[in-house]
Parts: sequence; C-alpha cells; structure tokens
Amino acid sequence: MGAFRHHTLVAPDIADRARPGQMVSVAIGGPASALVSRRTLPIAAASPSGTYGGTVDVIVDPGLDAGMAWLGDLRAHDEVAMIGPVGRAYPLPTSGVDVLVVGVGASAAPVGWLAAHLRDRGCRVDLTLAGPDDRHLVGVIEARRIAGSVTVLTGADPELGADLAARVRTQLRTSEIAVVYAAGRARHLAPVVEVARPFGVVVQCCVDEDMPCGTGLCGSCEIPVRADDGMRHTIRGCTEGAVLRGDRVDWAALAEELG
Amino acid sequence: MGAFRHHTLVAPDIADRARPGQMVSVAIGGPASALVSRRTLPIAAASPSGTYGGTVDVIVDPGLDAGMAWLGDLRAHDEVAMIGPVGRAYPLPTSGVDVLVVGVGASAAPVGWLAAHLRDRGCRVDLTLAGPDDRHLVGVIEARRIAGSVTVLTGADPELGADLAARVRTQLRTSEIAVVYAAGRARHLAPVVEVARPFGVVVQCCVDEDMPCGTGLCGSCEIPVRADDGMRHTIRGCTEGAVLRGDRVDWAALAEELG
Amino acid sequence: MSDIGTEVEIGGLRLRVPVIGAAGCVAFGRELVRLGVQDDLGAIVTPSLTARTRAAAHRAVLREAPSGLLAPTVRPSYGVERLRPTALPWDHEGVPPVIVSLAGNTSGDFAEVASGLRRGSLMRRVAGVEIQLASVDAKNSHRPFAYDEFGATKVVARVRESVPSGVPIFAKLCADVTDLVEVARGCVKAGASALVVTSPVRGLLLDPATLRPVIDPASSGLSGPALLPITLRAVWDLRAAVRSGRLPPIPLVAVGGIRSGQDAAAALAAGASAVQLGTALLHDPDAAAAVVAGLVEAVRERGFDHVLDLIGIAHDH
Amino acid sequence: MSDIGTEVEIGGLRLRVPVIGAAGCVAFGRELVRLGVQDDLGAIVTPSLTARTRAAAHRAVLREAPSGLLAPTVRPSYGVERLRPTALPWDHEGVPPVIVSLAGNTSGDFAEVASGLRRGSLMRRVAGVEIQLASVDAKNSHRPFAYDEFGATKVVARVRESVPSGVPIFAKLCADVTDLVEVARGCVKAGASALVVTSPVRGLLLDPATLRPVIDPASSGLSGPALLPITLRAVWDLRAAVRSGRLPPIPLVAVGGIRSGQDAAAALAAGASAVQLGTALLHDPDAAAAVVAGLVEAVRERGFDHVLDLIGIAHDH
Ligand SMILES: Cc1cc2nc3c(=O)[nH]c(=O)nc-3n(C[C@H](O)[C@H](O)[C@H](O)COP(=O)(O)OP(=O)(O)OC[C@H]3O[C@@H](n4cnc5c(N)ncnc54)[C@H](O)[C@@H]3O)c2cc1C
Ligand SMILES: Cc1cc2nc3c(=O)[nH]c(=O)nc-3n(C[C@H](O)[C@H](O)[C@H](O)COP(=O)(O)OP(=O)(O)OC[C@H]3O[C@@H](n4cnc5c(N)ncnc54)[C@H](O)[C@@H]3O)c2cc1C
Ligand SMILES: Cc1cc2nc3c(=O)[nH]c(=O)nc-3n(C[C@H](O)[C@H](O)[C@H](O)COP(=O)(O)O)c2cc1C
Ligand SMILES: Cc1cc2nc3c(=O)[nH]c(=O)nc-3n(C[C@H](O)[C@H](O)[C@H](O)COP(=O)(O)O)c2cc1C
Ligand code: FES
Ligand code: FES
Repeated sequence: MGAFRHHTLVAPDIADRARPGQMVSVAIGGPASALVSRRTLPIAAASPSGTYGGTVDVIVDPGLDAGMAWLGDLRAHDEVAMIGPVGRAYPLPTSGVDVLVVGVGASAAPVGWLAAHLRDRGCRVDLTLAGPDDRHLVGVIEARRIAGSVTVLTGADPELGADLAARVRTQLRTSEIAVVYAAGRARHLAPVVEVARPFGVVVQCCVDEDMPCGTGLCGSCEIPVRADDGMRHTIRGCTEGAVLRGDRVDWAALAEELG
Repeated sequence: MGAFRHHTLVAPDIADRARPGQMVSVAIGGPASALVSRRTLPIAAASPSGTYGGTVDVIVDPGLDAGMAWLGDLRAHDEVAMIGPVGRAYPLPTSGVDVLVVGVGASAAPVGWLAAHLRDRGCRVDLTLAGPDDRHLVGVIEARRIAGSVTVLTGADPELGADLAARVRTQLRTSEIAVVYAAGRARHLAPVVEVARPFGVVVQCCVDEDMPCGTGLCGSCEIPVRADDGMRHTIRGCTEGAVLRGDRVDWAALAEELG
Repeated sequence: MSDIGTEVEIGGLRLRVPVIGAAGCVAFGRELVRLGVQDDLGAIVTPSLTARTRAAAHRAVLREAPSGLLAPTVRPSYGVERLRPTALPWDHEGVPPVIVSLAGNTSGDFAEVASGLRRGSLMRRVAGVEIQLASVDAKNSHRPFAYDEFGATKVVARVRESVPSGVPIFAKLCADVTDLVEVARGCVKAGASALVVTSPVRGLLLDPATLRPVIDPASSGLSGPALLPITLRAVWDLRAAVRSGRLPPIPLVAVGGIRSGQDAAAALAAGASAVQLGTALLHDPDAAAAVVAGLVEAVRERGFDHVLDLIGIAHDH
Repeated sequence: MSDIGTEVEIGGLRLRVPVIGAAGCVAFGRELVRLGVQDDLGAIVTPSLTARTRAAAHRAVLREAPSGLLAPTVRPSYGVERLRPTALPWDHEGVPPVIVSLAGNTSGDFAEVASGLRRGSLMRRVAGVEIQLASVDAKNSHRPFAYDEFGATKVVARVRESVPSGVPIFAKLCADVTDLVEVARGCVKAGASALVVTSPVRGLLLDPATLRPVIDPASSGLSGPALLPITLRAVWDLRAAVRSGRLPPIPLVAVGGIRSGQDAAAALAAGASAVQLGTALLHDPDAAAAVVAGLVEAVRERGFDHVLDLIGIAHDH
C-alpha cells in the first residue's frame, strides 16, 4: 500500500468501543528509546472480535518522523502500549442523507470505516481521497467497495488544500449533500470548511495534528474554537476532538499557532 | 542456552581476520535510541565463509543492562553497525603443551573457540566454565567436544573468583600446565592470576570490562599495567587488550578504579 | 500497599506516597481520574495560574529532543480571576491533594494570584502553593526570577505574605544557574517551605526545514529523561549545602527526568523527600504506580522499612 | 568533495571542513587514522594536557545517561613535561591539524602547560590551543573557571601571554551558568580568538545497587545528544549578544550533542562557525563524514553555495 504501513493491533477493550473518528494513543520506542512523546493516530478500523480478540487498525506514515518510522517498523507479535479509544467520534446522521467524505494522506485513515458506517445508515457516500502522490493515499481499492463514487486527487502543498476545496465546492453545487466529513491536517481542512460555509453545510473535521500525550494531560494539542456565544477559547484536540465542527474552529489562529 | 543469547552476525571482513580473544564493537540501538555507548563483545567464533559470507558469533547477556537487552532482542536480518576485530588475540603456543582454559559467565564466550585452536596445535586442554548458576554458563556441551576435560563451577560473587582460583591451584599442582588462558571480569581474573604466580605460570587474561567505544578513542577502558621496568602506566583495554598477561596488570588498582 | 511505609511530610503537607504530578503535565487532575491513575500520586501540581487568563500567544507546541521535550515556558494559562469557589478547575471527585502553581512577571503578579486564591473559600481546596520561578522577570531584562537571588527572594516573600501560614510554599528553582545554593538560600529566608528542582532547563531547537527557532528561544525549556543527571546533581548540591551549613535545613523535591522507581530512589538518596513526574506521565500515564512500586522495592531490598530511610543516604560514606 | 564550499577560518586557523574532533573523544588522532576517518575532520582537539602527568585517580569511567554519557571532568592526563619534540603523541601520518587542549587548577598551571608547548619546536605542530575552562579553580572553592568571569579571564590572559600571537586560542565555556555572555565577554577581552560551547554540563548519577555516586559529583559532566538543545541555546545567546553589541564579534564553535548534518546546520544557523563532535564519534567513528555530507546538503537545499552562508541565519527574520 505505497508509502504507508498498515498495522492490525490486538486491543479488545479498545476495539469494542471505538467508533470512526476516534484515535489510539501509542507509546513510542522501547525502554531505551530517546523518543518521549506518544503518537496519537486515527483508528482506521475496529473489529470487536477476531482470532485474537478485538483488533484495531492504524495507518502509519513512516516518512513523517523518527517516531512514525519506529511504528512503521513494528512486526507481528511486537507489543505496544496503547490507550484508546481517544476523543470524539464523527457524529452520524440518523437518516439516510447524501454525504461527502474527504480525507488527505495518512490522516484519511478513518474515512473508509466511516463510509461503511454511513452506508449502513442508508447514506449515499461520495468519497474523495487526496495526497501528494499515489503512494501517499489510503486504501483506494477498499474505498471503491464501500462508497458510491470515489475520486482521487493528488498534488503538492500548498495547492492540495485548495484543489480539494474546489472539488468539494463542485460537489456541493451539483448534489444534495447534507454534511461533509473530512479528515486531514489543519492546512487541508481549513479551505474545505471555507468553501462549505456559503452552502450552510456543516463539515465534521477530524483534525489530525500532533498530540504528544493523547490523554488530555499536556495541553499541547489545543485548538482555538468559537463557542455559540462567539467567545474564543481552546479545547484539547485529543480528548475533546479530534472531530470538531469545522465552523467552530478558528482556522486562522490554528494555522498561526502551528507555524 | 539458558540466560544468554547467541547471535551469528554476517561480517566477512571481520570473520576473515578474527582470532580468539579479539572482540567486536557494536553500536547499540537504532537512530532513535537513548543509548550512546557501544558494546564491545568478545568474539565467540568466526567462520570465514558461510552461506552469507563470513560470520562471527557473539554471546549476549540480556540481563546485564538496557544495551545488552537490546542486543539480545535482535532478530534474523536485523542490521547492526559493527567494528572489528578489535584488540589483541590470545597468543598461542608454538608447540603442544598442556594448557588450562577458564572462563566466567558470558565473558567465557571465546574459550570454546580458543580451546579448539589450542587442540589443533596439539595442546591438551583442560577447560573450566564458571558462572553464578547453570543458566549463566556458555556452551558446556560444545566444550566437551573440544576439551580433554571440562569442569563446571557455579557460585555467587564474591566467592566465585576464589573458588575458581582454588580450582586453578589444584590443577597447577597436579598437572604440567604450561600456560593458563582466562576470560572474565577483572574480579574473577585477579584471584586466578594470584594463585598462578608462585607456579611461574603465565595467565593470559581476556579482561572483559566496559569498553564504551571499542576503538581507542575514549580512553575509558584503561587498565593499569606494570611495564618491564616496573613503571606503572595504563593501556587501553579495547585496542591494546583485551588479552593481557595477568602478571603485568595492576589488579588492585584496577579493582579500585572499577569501584 | 505493603509493609513498607511511604508517607512523607513536606512543610506540613502529608503525602500518602512521595510522588507528585508535575505542573503542566497532569492538567487539573480530571484526566488522571478518567485514566484511573489518581491514587498513585500523593499530590498534583496544577498548570501555572496567572493573574489574568493568558490566551495562547503561541500554541504550546512540544518538540521532541533527544530523550526530552522542548516546551515553551510561557504557555496559555488559566487566570485566577476566572476561578469560581464553586467550580474550581480541579474540583473533581478523586483528585489527590492539589498544589496550585503560580506564575507572573513581577512580584506583584504573584502576590495577585496568591491573593486571588484567598478569595471566597478557595484556599480550603489548596494543599500547597508552588511558585514557578522560571517565569521571567519583566523588571530584570526578562530573565527568570530563579536566576537571581534578589528576584526569587522578592517573589517568595510576596507570596508568603499572601498565603495563610498553614499552606506550604514550594519554590521551584532552575538548575541551570551558576550558584543554585545562593538562590535557594534567598528562597528559604523569604519563607519557602520546600524547594523544587528543576524547572525545564533553557534549550533551543531549530526547525530543520526553515532553520528558525520552533519556540521563542527566550522561553523554551527542556524536560524529560535527558534532565535526570542534572536534577540529581542539583538535589545533591542542595542537600550537601544543608549538611555543610551553607543552607538552612529544608525539604527538597526532585523534578526533571524521573520515570522509574530506580530514578526516584536515586533522587531520595541524593536528598529529596519526594519526586515529581512530568513527561514520564505524558509518556505513560501509568508511570506513577511503577515509580511507587520500584521505590518500595528499593526500600525493601536495603532492609529498610520506610521510604524516609532512603533520604540523603548517598551522602553517607 | 562537491560544488559547495566548506572551508572556514576561525581566528586565523583555516579548516577544510567546519567539523572538529572534540577533546577527549578522538585521543591524539592515531586511532582516527587507523579507522580511516581522519579526512572527514577539519581539525582535532587533544585530550586536555596538564603541567604534570595526572595518573588515574579514578578510572575515567563513563556511565550511560538517557541520550548521554556521564564522564569525570578530571581524568588521567598527559603531562606537558613528558612531551618530546621528536615524538609528540599526535605525531602520526595523516592526523588533521591539532588543537591542543590545556587543563589546570590555577592560572599558573595553564601558563605552565602553554609555556611547555613553546619548548623546542613543539608549537610548529600546534594549530591552536583550547582552554578547558571546565577545569576547577583550586583558589575558588574548586568551582570551574568557566563559572566565574574573573577566573576565566585570568586563565585566558595567562595563556595568551604564553602562546605565540599567531596561534589561535579557543576558550571552552560551560553553558550551565547564569550569565554566559558575561563570562564570554571576559574571555574575549583577555584575548580569546574563538569561544567553544559547551563543556559537559554538571550531572550526577548514582549506582543503582549502592545508591552512591558513580563519579565524584564535584566533577562529573554530561555529554551527548541530550545536550543538543542546551548547546544550540548557548550558541544562540552568544550570537544574539554579538548582534546586540553586548559581546564583541568573535567566532563561535558549537559542541555538545551534535551528531548529524542537520544538527550541525542548526548550530551554524544559530551562529557557530564550526562544530565539534565528541560522543558522536564514540558512538560511530564514521559520524564526521555523515555530518559533513548533511551540512553540504543543507547548504545546497537552500540554494547557497558555501557553509558560511548558513552562519547565523536563524537570527534573521
Ligand atoms: C447528517 C448531518 C446533517 C447535518 N446537517 C446540519 C445542517 O444542515 N446545519 C447545521 O448547522 N448542522 C448540521 N449538522 C450538525 C449537527 O448540528 C451536529 O453536528 C450533530 O448532530 C452532532 O451534534 P453534537 O452536539 O454531537 O456535535 P457538534 O454540534 O458538532 O458539537 C461540537 C463539538 O465541537 C467541539 N466544540 C466546538 N465548539 C466548542 C465550544 N465553543 N466549546 C466547547 N466545545 C466546542 C466540542 O468538542 C463539541 O463536541 C448535521 C449533522 C449531521 C450528522
Ligand atoms: C604456551 C605458552 C607458555 C608460556 N609459558 C610462559 C612461562 O612459562 N613463563 C613466562 O614468563 N611466560 C610464558 N608465556 C608467555 C610468553 O612469554 C608470551 O606471553 C607469549 O609468547 C606472547 O608474547 P607477546 O609478546 O605477544 O605477549 P606478551 O608478552 O604477553 O605481551 C604483553 C602484552 O600485554 C600488554 N602489556 C602488558 N604490560 C605492558 C606494558 N608495560 N606496556 C605495554 N603493554 C603492556 C601489551 O598489550 C602486550 O602486548 C607462555 C606463553 C605461552 C603461549
Ligand atoms: C507540557 C509541559 C507543561 C508544563 N507546564 C508547566 C507549568 O505550567 N508550570 C511549571 O512550573 N512547570 C511546567 N512544566 C515543567 C514541569 O513541571 C517539570 O518541571 C519539567 O517538565 C521537568 O520534569 P520532567 O522531566 O519530569 O518532565 C511543564 C512541562 C511540560 C512538559
Ligand atoms: C570520554 C570523554 C572525554 C572527554 N575529555 C575531555 C577533555 O580532556 N577536555 C575537554 O575539554 N573536554 C573533554 N570532554 C568533553 C568533550 O570535548 C565535549 O565538550 C563534550 O563531550 C560534549 O560534546 P559531545 O556531546 O559531542 O560529546 C570529554 C568528553 C568525553 C565523553
Ligand atoms: S495531546 Fe496532550 S493534551 Fe492532547
Ligand atoms: S573503549 Fe574507548 S578507548 Fe577503549
């Protein structure tokens, strides 16, 4: 599957409770590792039962940093310390509506699983997978089995976000989309939320940025949001996100803070 | 093989040149490791040719520290950065004499290989393997195939060194031993050298103490020795040892420095 | 938990176990309860509170350093003006005793936060106060208070005035100063009940792509296992100063790089009465239980029956 | 090696590449030649020489710390009295330019070692002199010279008097002081040609079995990757002081935790003209080649054509 590695991890407690949009927080390296931060990854799938009990799947981009490289190198029977499910899942519609699902790079991990849930609720699912190139896309083939239509979009930053947004705008114009589900880095999500705004369509965003603990302890994953009363404050991306309504997030402030 | 792990490492350049008593210096951990020191290990065997080219064998005591634990966890096809052969080999007799070979714990790694070389030169080899318990002994069964007689000695520190020395004294008294070859920690070697002194028998000691670089750069493996003129000075255990004539080493000073 | 005693007392504060959650690394305790690990900590320290809420000037971004984390020392903070006696951020069922950390940029700021805590009946939920002396002094070229005996002393004295005498004051120092004992002495004289070392040490990393600082160099600090030898040295120096009479007797709390029972035992042996865990809990929220168990084991192995027996033994010959 | 220029000049000393073997981590160069890595270093620094040979009071034992090594700063040393013009310890075919490191416990000691080097024609084989200011001052409670502007200044001045004016003097400082710029300024005024930061920072580890120090706490220092953020911060502070006029212009050399081309590029961007590698070479004697290659790559990626173009760019906005 190209540049990414796909791991299936045995974790019955997590698998039984996990829903699309939730994450696992993983300790990196062994006892002699120089890496201190955990990595918090979106769950790509959860199977409550299996040969070894429940499993969760994650997708790793080993090219990202030393910690991801370590995760990528894990082999069968290796053990990792994992906490989950972490955070808020994608809220699902109660009735079968038309939805648009978009995901970028390895952050798109949950979209296939989400699309299956949406389909099971009777939604018509339109899915777009984006990434810098073909090697950095998650499961296109699996996606075609689930979604009504699958579009692939490749291109380099910073254009990728704009291209994706343009594609979403076209969809919103030409179909009866009730909600957009998105998964990606903040820089890819912000333009999508922006184009959806005039349509009054909510974008449920799984904001995949660094979460060094994934347990709410460190406060380093804070995301600036606007509450209903317009007051700006911050919430913890790991425990109170990662799925947030796009119109609530202060994307400009977030972009500045991410540097 | 009990508490120890035995690794065969593909290293044609080293295998072609290695002789018993020499070592390999191994970098520990991957790029994200918190461990900075190398580990310098006695070579347990070298096979100049094999399926993959030449190989060297090492014996690892994973219980020793985090670095050894990492080495112990290595699996087939893992790669390690290795330098060798490091240091001075055991000098071999030109004629077939009676020799006594003793080794303690994982430091005894080279004794089987050494015994085979001695046997090939026509020596009668008497071998003693010592350790805290049966699980911390190297290859007793292999040893029996090589040596004329094999004795096993187990016991706890600090008595182990004295027990080993007592055994060596008995051997020196009752046989025509021309030279003693020993491999161990300084605390085990010193009593052996002491008992051999009155017999005028040289003990060739492979002094297996910490060697953080194994290349002569750091100076942290220095061993106090007395030169022919009686002057005390120090030599680097890694590049100028690890095999040293026991009567040249200032064991009391070394013991103090090792703490 | 076992036949080994683990209770310690620091400036009047009794800790069931000598392991404390460090400021900024346990939030306000709610997450510890959710994770079910609250009982492994004798107390927690809150993220540093300021007089007024400090919004994220920068995201409190963490960067990985070798065996450490680089974090900004100036972080978004909760303002004491927002505290409501009926809804303290640390008011959750099961949270261990709470030590409130105070930050500011003038001694007046600190006094204001401390006074704010007295309002209403807030103090009843405060087991102690910790002073983040790594905060920078606006009146001294923005150098940390902890770098200067005079600055540190003034802050401690002002906080001491504003806090009821029954509430212990923990002065949190920086190990990366030329003369730690001198600063410590000032804090003790000004009324500190205990000394905590170390705050993160000054550090800098550049973004590999842009070669620009990832965090403001004036206020970014290194935490994590990399600090362990620095922390132990600082504790050793302070304890040695007490033994030699250069510093009045005062309990010490070790923080910086501690993550195992063995590390904690070393900290106690060097002279600490308790340890704080910061990044260890970020790396593994179950770390406190392992630290307590390892500490108990270290006590037992030596034939002692109380963790107090370890304190300072590294100095005995 | 490539179209990218790598030569730098520090206090008159030309280095083919801005990567130097750090004191005590490359012995006298013979082993580098044996390992075939001598050409990847622009110069080497010898283990610190003393006036008289210092036998191992303690074995110069190294202990592993998280991402670091703890080593005694007082080590067995080669006495300048033993130097023979015809058989210098660094007199081996292929050894790169040699900077001789000097240690002592009084400014007189340093002067004596420096004068010793003038004897015979020794100086002809000396490309520069580095002063180990982490050495402790017998006349100042055995605190390192580098902790005290006055002490450091005196040593540099005495060495400057004893060394021919064409030979550059590198003053090696300690980053773990309250005011690094103050000490640096003293050294520059006293005649230092360049500043080197950092010596190992003070650290302590206890033996887990005995809970006693493994190395004398008064003189044990932490080296290795754990230091990287501390080194970069120290270089940044000195460069910033030069830019703001608090420190006269002077070349800087970064040492402490550097092990990759990326680390070296960061050190240059922070303001260093060259880097030294210590534990990186103990961990991997081939490290210098990788550092030079990575540095060249960092220059090329940014469209520059010389490593000089990186120096100090982290300060530009
Ligand atoms: C199929 C579908 C169609 C929808 N169509 C529409 C529509 O047409 N128009 C429309 O407006 N909505 C629409 N929505 C969105 C809907 O109103 C809710 O998002 C959805 O029902 C889930 O509700 P919730 O309360 O769980 O999450 P949300 O309302 O999404 O809750 C917001 C979350 O974001 C975080 N958050 C954001 N701001 C703050 C803040 N200030 N303080 C604290 N936390 C904050 C919190 O974590 C919170 O859980 C639709 C949703 C779905 C699933
Ligand atoms: C079968 C056999 C029988 C022997 N019987 C005897 C015997 O009966 N009596 C006897 O005296 N010897 C005996 N020897 C020892 C013999 O003299 C030599 O050890 C052996 O021949 C090897 O010589 P060498 O020069 O390589 O090593 P050695 O002489 O062992 O060399 C000593 C090594 O130790 C180190 N070293 C020690 N001290 C110093 C120092 N001051 N300065 C620098 N380096 C130092 C060096 O690395 C040097 O290579 C015997 C050896 C063998 C193999
Ligand atoms: C994410 C994070 C946030 C922190 N916030 C604070 C704080 O608000 N106040 C404070 O005094 N120290 C703060 N610190 C410092 C820690 O309390 C502690 O002194 C430091 O991390 C060293 O300990 P450690 O190595 O166990 O993490 C913070 C550290 C981290 C990593
Ligand atoms: C084994 C060892 C020996 C050292 N010997 C000396 C020395 O003799 N003189 C000196 O000034 N510094 C000495 N140092 C310090 C190094 O030169 C260097 O300043 C320090 O190790 C930090 O750099 P690093 O992280 O690259 O190792 C020594 C360091 C080590 C690890
Ligand atoms: S990642 Fe630490 S609080 Fe969210
Ligand atoms: S181990 Fe470094 S010189 Fe021998």
